[in-house]
Amino acid sequence: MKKNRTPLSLRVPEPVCRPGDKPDFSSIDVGQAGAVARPDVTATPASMRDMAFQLIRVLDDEGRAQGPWDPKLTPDQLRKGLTDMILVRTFDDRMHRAHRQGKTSFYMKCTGEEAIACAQGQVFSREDMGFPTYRQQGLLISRGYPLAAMMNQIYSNAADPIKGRQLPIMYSDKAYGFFTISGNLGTQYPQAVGWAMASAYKGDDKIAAAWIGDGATAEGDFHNALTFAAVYRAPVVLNIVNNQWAISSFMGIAGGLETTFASKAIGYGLPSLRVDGNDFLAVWAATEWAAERARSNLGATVIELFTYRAAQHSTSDDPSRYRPGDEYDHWPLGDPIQRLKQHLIALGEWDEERHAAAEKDAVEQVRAAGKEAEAIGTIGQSRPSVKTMFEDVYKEPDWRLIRQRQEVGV
Amino acid sequence: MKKNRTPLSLRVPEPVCRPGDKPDFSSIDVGQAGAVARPDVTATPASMRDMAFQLIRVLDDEGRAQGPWDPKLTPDQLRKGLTDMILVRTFDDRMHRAHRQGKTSFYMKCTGEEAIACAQGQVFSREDMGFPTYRQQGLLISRGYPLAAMMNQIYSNAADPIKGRQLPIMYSDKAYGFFTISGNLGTQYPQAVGWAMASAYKGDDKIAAAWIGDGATAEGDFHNALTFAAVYRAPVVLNIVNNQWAISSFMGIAGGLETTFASKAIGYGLPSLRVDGNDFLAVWAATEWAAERARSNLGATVIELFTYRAAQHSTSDDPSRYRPGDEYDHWPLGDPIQRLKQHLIALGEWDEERHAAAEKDAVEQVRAAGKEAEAIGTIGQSRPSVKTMFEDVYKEPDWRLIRQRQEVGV
Amino acid sequence: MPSMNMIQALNSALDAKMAEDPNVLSFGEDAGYFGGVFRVTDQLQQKYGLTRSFDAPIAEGGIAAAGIGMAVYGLRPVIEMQFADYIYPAYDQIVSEAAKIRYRSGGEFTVPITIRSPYGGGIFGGQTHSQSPESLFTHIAGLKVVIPSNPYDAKGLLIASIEDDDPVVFFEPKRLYNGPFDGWHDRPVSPWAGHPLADVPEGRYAEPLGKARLMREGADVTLLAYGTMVWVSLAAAEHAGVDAEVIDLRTLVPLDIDAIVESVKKTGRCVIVHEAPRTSGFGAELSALVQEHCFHHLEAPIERVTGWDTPYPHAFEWEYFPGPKRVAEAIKRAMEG
Amino acid sequence: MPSMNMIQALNSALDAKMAEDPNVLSFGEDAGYFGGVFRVTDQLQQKYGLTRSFDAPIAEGGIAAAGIGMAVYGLRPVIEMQFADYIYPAYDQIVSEAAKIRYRSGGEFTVPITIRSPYGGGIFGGQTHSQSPESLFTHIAGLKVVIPSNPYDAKGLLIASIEDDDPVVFFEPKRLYNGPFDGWHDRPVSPWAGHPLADVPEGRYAEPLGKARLMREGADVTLLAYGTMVWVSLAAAEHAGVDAEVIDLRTLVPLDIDAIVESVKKTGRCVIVHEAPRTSGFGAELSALVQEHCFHHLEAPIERVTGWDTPYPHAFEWEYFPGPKRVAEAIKRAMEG
Ligand SMILES: Cc1ncc(C[n+]2csc(CCOP(=O)(O)OP(=O)(O)O)c2C)c(N)n1
Ligand SMILES: Cc1ncc(C[n+]2csc(CCOP(=O)(O)OP(=O)(O)O)c2C)c(N)n1
Ligand SMILES: [Mg+2]
Ligand SMILES: [Mg+2]
Repeated sequence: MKKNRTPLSLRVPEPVCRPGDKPDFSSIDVGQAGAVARPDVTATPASMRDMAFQLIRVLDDEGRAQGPWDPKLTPDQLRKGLTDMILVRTFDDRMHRAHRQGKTSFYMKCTGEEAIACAQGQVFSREDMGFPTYRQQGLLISRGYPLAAMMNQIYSNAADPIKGRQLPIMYSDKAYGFFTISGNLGTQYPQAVGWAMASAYKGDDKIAAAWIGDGATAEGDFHNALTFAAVYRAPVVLNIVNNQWAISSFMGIAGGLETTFASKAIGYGLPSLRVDGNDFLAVWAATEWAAERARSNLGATVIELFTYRAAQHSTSDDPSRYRPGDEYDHWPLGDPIQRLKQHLIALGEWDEERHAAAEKDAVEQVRAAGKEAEAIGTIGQSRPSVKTMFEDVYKEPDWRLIRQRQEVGV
Repeated sequence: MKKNRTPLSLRVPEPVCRPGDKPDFSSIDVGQAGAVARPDVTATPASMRDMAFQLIRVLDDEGRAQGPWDPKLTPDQLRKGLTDMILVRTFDDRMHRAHRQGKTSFYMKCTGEEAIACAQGQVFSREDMGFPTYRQQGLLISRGYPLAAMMNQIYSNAADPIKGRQLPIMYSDKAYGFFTISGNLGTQYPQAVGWAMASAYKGDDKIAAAWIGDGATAEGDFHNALTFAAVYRAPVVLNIVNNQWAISSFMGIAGGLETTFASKAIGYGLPSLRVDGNDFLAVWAATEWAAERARSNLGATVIELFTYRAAQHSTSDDPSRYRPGDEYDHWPLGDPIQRLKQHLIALGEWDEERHAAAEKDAVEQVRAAGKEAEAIGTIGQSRPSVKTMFEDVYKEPDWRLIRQRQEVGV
Repeated sequence: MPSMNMIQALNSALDAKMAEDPNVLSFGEDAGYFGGVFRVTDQLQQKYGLTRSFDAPIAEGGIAAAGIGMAVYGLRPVIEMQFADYIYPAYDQIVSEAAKIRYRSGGEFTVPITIRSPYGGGIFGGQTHSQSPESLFTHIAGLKVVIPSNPYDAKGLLIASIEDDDPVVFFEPKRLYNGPFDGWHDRPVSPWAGHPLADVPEGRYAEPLGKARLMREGADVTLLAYGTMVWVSLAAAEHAGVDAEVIDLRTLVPLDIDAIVESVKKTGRCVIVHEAPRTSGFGAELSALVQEHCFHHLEAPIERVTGWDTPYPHAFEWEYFPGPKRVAEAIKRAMEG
Repeated sequence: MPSMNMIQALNSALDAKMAEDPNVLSFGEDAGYFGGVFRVTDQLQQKYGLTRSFDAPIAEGGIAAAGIGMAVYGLRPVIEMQFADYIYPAYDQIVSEAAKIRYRSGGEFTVPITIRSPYGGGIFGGQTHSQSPESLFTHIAGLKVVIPSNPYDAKGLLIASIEDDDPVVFFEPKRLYNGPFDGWHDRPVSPWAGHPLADVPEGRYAEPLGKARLMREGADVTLLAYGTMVWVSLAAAEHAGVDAEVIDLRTLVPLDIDAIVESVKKTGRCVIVHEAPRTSGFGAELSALVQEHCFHHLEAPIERVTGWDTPYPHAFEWEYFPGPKRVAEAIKRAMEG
C-alpha cells in the first residue's frame, strides 16, 4: 500500500479579496450575451448537462437583447419590470432607514438582486405557490401587494397580517402565492417539492417555486428537495440565488469554488440552467422555460441565478469587516436596474426623464404606504392584542394555553 | 403565463420486475471490460466528469484482465482476495444458519458484494479509518480479524467486544481501522470526512474511507459529507455501494433511474469513479486510484460500486415478496467469487481442486471459530455482566447512573 | 365485529380514511408495494394505486418536508418513520416547521399531517430499534402526541389524528402490535385475538384526542402510563396485589389533565411509568403536573419507573425495560409513602 | 484581573485552550475570519491560523458530524451552532452519534466535542433567534449540558467542557453576553464591567461540571435557575422582598442534585424558572427530582415559571419572557403554600 510522502494539510477556502484588498473578479467567466443555446423544454437532463457550466445572458453590454433566450417581452412588460425593481429598491432603502430610525428592529435588503423576484413574480402566477427566503420581496411587490401591509409586518403593529409573530420581513400571504417565510434556512425547499407533488397527485395544474441562497444549499433540506423532485418528477422550479455571500462567508465555503451551484442538479438527473441573475430578460426566459417544463409534467428544473449581494446581509451586519467595501462596483454583471433601463432606452421605449419620474413615483408610493403603516404604529408603539399570543398554536387551544392566557390576564 | 393543457400527474417509480415477472436487466448497460480510460490521479474533477457515466471493468467474460485499470496484482494477492471472499461467504452462511438455530437474534449477509470490502480492506490500511455500514464484514475478515470475536459480538455473549450493547453485526474495532457501525444510516459518512479533516489538520498521513448504500445516499448526511469533503479537500474515499436495493425499495426510489450514483459527485466538484463492484480487480484499481489521490493531498473521490444484493436484506426480510426470486441469476455482472476464480484459473494460478480445498478450509475456520464462540455462549446463554449496562455512558458515571445501577442491584 | 391486532387495526384506519377521503395518502420507507416493514400499510398500494401509498427515499427529513408541503396544499398525508429511532433527521422539519407554520403565518397556512412511527422496546431491537422519544415532541408547542395501547384505540386515534387539522406525531408501541404484552417476558405472550379491545369495527370511527382511558378502577394508587407500559402497569398492579387505578393517557398532548387530577386526588398516590430514559422523560412533566395540581392530596412521593439514563442496551433489554417487577416495587413504595 | 463581558470571557477560554493544546480547534458558520456573529471567536483565526478557527458551510448536521469525526480522531473540536434555534439539523448527529459512540463501541471510540450555541430570548429575535432547547438534550443519555450565567463561569465552564472527554452541549445565554440582564426590560441595563463575576483571570482555569453556584443565600424559598433566569430570579427575590436562596445550576447534566436537595430541605419551598416552554421543559425534571428527594420537607407546591407553550412570539417578547414580576408572583404563591 502506498503512503504519501508529504504530510497532508487541511485546505480552508479563502476569497480572493478581504478588506483592504483591491476587488478582483478576474477568476469569474461571465461569457457572452446570446452565446448559450436554448434546448427544447422536452430535452432530457442528460443531454443538457453543459447548461450547468455556462451562463445564460440576454442583455449585452450595450443593452441589446441577444440570442435564443430573448423572451421577447413587450415594452409594457419591460417597463413593468423596471418600475417594479425601482419600487423594490426604494422600499428597501426606506425600510433600511426605518431601522436606523428605530421604527423596526430588523431589515434585509435585496439590493442588486431585484431582477430575480421581479421577473419571476410575473412568470409564476398567484395560484402557483412560491416558497421564498427573505430576499424575494420582489415577488410581492411586483404582484402589487400593498406596501403598507408589508410595513405593518415589519413594524409588528396592530395590523401586522401575521399578528406580530415573526421577525420583520418574514411575510406570508397565501392569496399572493407567497408561503410563510421560515427563519430556518432551507426548510422551504423540500416543502415546495411536497406542495408540487400534491398538485400533481390531485391532477391540478399549479406548480411550485422555491428559492434558496448559495450558502443554504449546504443544508440537508437542499438534498432532500432535489431527491424528491427527481424521484417523483415534481412540478417545481428550484431556484438557487447565488449572490456569492452568506453573511460573512464567501461562496467558496458552500463549495462554490469547486463547481457551479447549477451543477448540483446533475447528480439527481435534473436539468439545470445557470443564469445571469442581474439580467431581467435572462431570468425571465430561463424561468419561463422551467415553468413550462413543470407545467408539461416533465418535472423539476434547478436554476442558478448568479448575482451579487450588494448590500449588507441584514441591518445586523457590516460587510466592510469581511470584504472590500467597493467590491460591488467591480462586479462584472452590473446592476439589474441599470441594465434593464439601458435596454429600454436602446429600444426607444424609455428615457432619463421617465426614469426620474418612475423613481419619484416609487418614492411617493413608499411614502404613502409609510404614512398609512406609521399611522397604525411602528415597533413598540402598536401591536396586535396580547391574547393573540396564545392563538394559532393549534386550531383550538388546549387547557394549557387557556390557563396560560388567563395567567397573563388577557 | 402559459398553463398546461393536461392535468399534472404524480410519478412514482416502479422497478421493471415484481414477483412473478421474468427478470429483465436489459435497461442496464454494463459496457465492456477494459474500455474505460484511466485518468491520472492528478486529473481535475472537471476533466473527468464522464467517468461518472461509464463503468470501470477489468475482468472480461473469459476472466481475462483488460485495459488500463488492471491493477496488476500478484497471484498471491489474487489468491488472498479469492480466499477472503470465500471466507466471508462461508461466514455469512453459517451465521445466517445460526439465526435460524436461535443462536442470534439477527444477521445480515453481503452475498454477491464480497469483492468490495475484501479488495478495499487490502488497499486501505489499518491505520486508515474505515467508516462502514453493515455489509463490510469483508474489511475485518480480509484483515484477519478473529472470526470468533465477530461471533461473540453476534451472540452478545460475555466476550462480545462491545459488551452486548449493539445489535448483532454492529462491529467496532479501532485497531483494525473499523469504526463502530451505527444503526442510523448515513451518519458515518460525514464523520469520515471529519476524521479525514483531522488527519490533514494534524499533518498526518492517514486517510479515511466510508461506505454507504444506494438507498442511504438520500440522507442529508450524504450531502453534508460531500460538501465538507469538497470544501476542505478532505483525504477520504467515499464509497457508494449500489446494490440496487434498499430493503424492499429498488434503486429508483433513491433516484437511481434518473442518473448514476457516481454522478452525485459532480455537483460538489469531486471526482468520481463508477466501478463494476463484482470485479475484484476493478474495485481494487479504482480504490487504489482514489486512495492515492487522497494521500497526495488532492482530496476526496466518490466511488460507486455497482453490484446486486443477492441475499435478503437481513434475517428479518423476505425479498420474494417484492422482487422475482431468481433475479440474481439474470444479473449481468455475475458473482465476484466465480469471476475471480475464473481469472485465477485462466492465469494458471488456481484450479477446481484448490478451490474446493479453499472452500473446505473456510468451513473449517468458521467451524473452529464457532466452537470457540459457542463455548462462551450464544444469545441468551451468556452475556456481559449486567453492571456494564451503566458503563461507558460517560467516561465516569454521574449520580444518576450510580443510583440506577444500585437500584438494579448490580 | 372482527378481531384485529394492532397492525390490522392501524391498516384498517388507513383503509377507512383512504376510502372516504381522496386527500388522504400514505408514504414512507418500504411503505408502498411492500406495505411497510411492520405491514401497517399492507395492500394499500394495491387497493388505492401507486400514488396513494408509496415508497419514499431513505430521507426522513425529506419525507417530513414533502408531507408538510402536501399538507399545506390541502392533503392529509400520513407519513411513516420506519422506526422512531430514525425520526431525528426529520426533527427540524417537525419542530421548526410542522409545529410552527400555523402560528408563524398568523393561521393562514396549516399542516394537517400525521407522522406515524413504531416506537419502544421489548423486541430485542437494540439501541436503534427500541427508543421512546416522545418527550422530545411533547416539549414542542404546536404538535400533538398520540400513543395508543390497543387495537381499538389505535384505529380510532389514528383516524382522529388524520382528521385533526394540526400535526400529530403518532407513536405505535411495536411491542404491542401482536399482543397486549405485559412485560413478563419469561411467560407466554398472549395474542390480541379474543381480547375485548381487539374488537375493532370496520369503517370509520374516531376516538377523541385528549381523552385518557380508564383501564382499571382502583382506590389505592394511580398508575399513569401509555403504550406498552399500560399493560405492564396492569400486570404490576396485579403482581403487587394493590387496588390500583390504571390510566392509559392515550394522548400526551393534549393531555387529559382532569382524568389524572381526579384520580390522584382520590388515591393520593401516583406512579408514572414509561420506557424512555428517566431524565426529562414525559414522566417528569406528569410528575410536575400531578404535584402542582394535587399537592395537598399526595400522601407519598410520586414515583417514576422508567428506562435508565443509558442508551438502549441490546443484551440487557429486560434489565432496562421497566417490567412489572420494577413497577410493582414502585407501587409498594408509593403505598408505604 | 481584567473585567470581561461574557463574549470576551468565552473568547478568552478558547484562546487559552488553543494556545495550550494544538488539538483544540473551532469552526462554525461565520466563525472564522469574521469571528462569529456574536464575535465569540473573534481574532482566533488571525492568531492561530486558517485551519484552527474557520468558517463552515451552512449545514449544522455537517458541522456536528465533521466535529464528531475529528473528536474520534483525537482532536477537541469546539463547534458553533450560530443560534440554538438552528441546532435541529444537527440533532441526529448529536443524539444518535455524539451521545452514543462511547457506549455503542464498548468505550473504544470517544467524542470529546464541545457544541457551543447562543440560546434564549430577550433580544427581540423572534421565533428563530430566541429558543431554549436545553431539555431536548438533557433527555439524551451520553450528553452533558452546560449553561453559564456570567463571564467567570462562562470561561471556566467552557474550558472544563473542552477538556471533558464526553460531548458537551454548551448553551450561551445571549441576553447575558453584554450584561447581567435581570428581566426588567423597561429599566436601564447594566454592563458586565465592574461586576465581581466579570473579573476573569487570563489563562486557563476550569470550573467543574456538575457543581451549582449559590448566588444568594436565603432561608425562605429556593429558586432554581440557569442562564439569564439566574439574574431574573435574583431580581424577583428582591422584588418580592423574600429571603430567597438562589441557585445557579450551571450544568443541567450532570446536575448538582445535592446542592438542590440541601437547599430545598432547608427552605421547604421551591420555585423553578426557565425560558423554555413549560411542557417537558427542564423544569419538569427539576420539579420531579425535588419532590422525589424532598417530599416530606415541602411546605408548598413546587412552582414552575417558564415560557408559555407557544412558539416564541416576536411582538410579545416581554409577555412571554418569565420576568421578575412573574417570578415574584410564583415566589409569593410558594410562600403562601
Ligand atoms: C438553519 C439555519 N442556520 C443558520 C442560519 C443563520 N443565517 C441566516 S442567513 C444566513 C446566511 C445565508 O446565506 P445564503 O443562503 O447565501 O442567503 P443570502 O443571505 O445570501 O441571501 C445564515 C447563516 C439560519 N437562519 N438557519
Ligand atoms: C436513518 C435510518 N433510516 C432508516 C433505517 C432503516 N433501514 C435499515 S437498512 C435500510 C435500507 C438501506 O438500503 P441501502 O442504503 O441501499 O443499503 P443496503 O441494505 O442495500 O446495503 C433501511 C431503510 C435506518 N437504519 N436508519
Ligand atoms: Mg448568499
Ligand atoms: Mg442498497
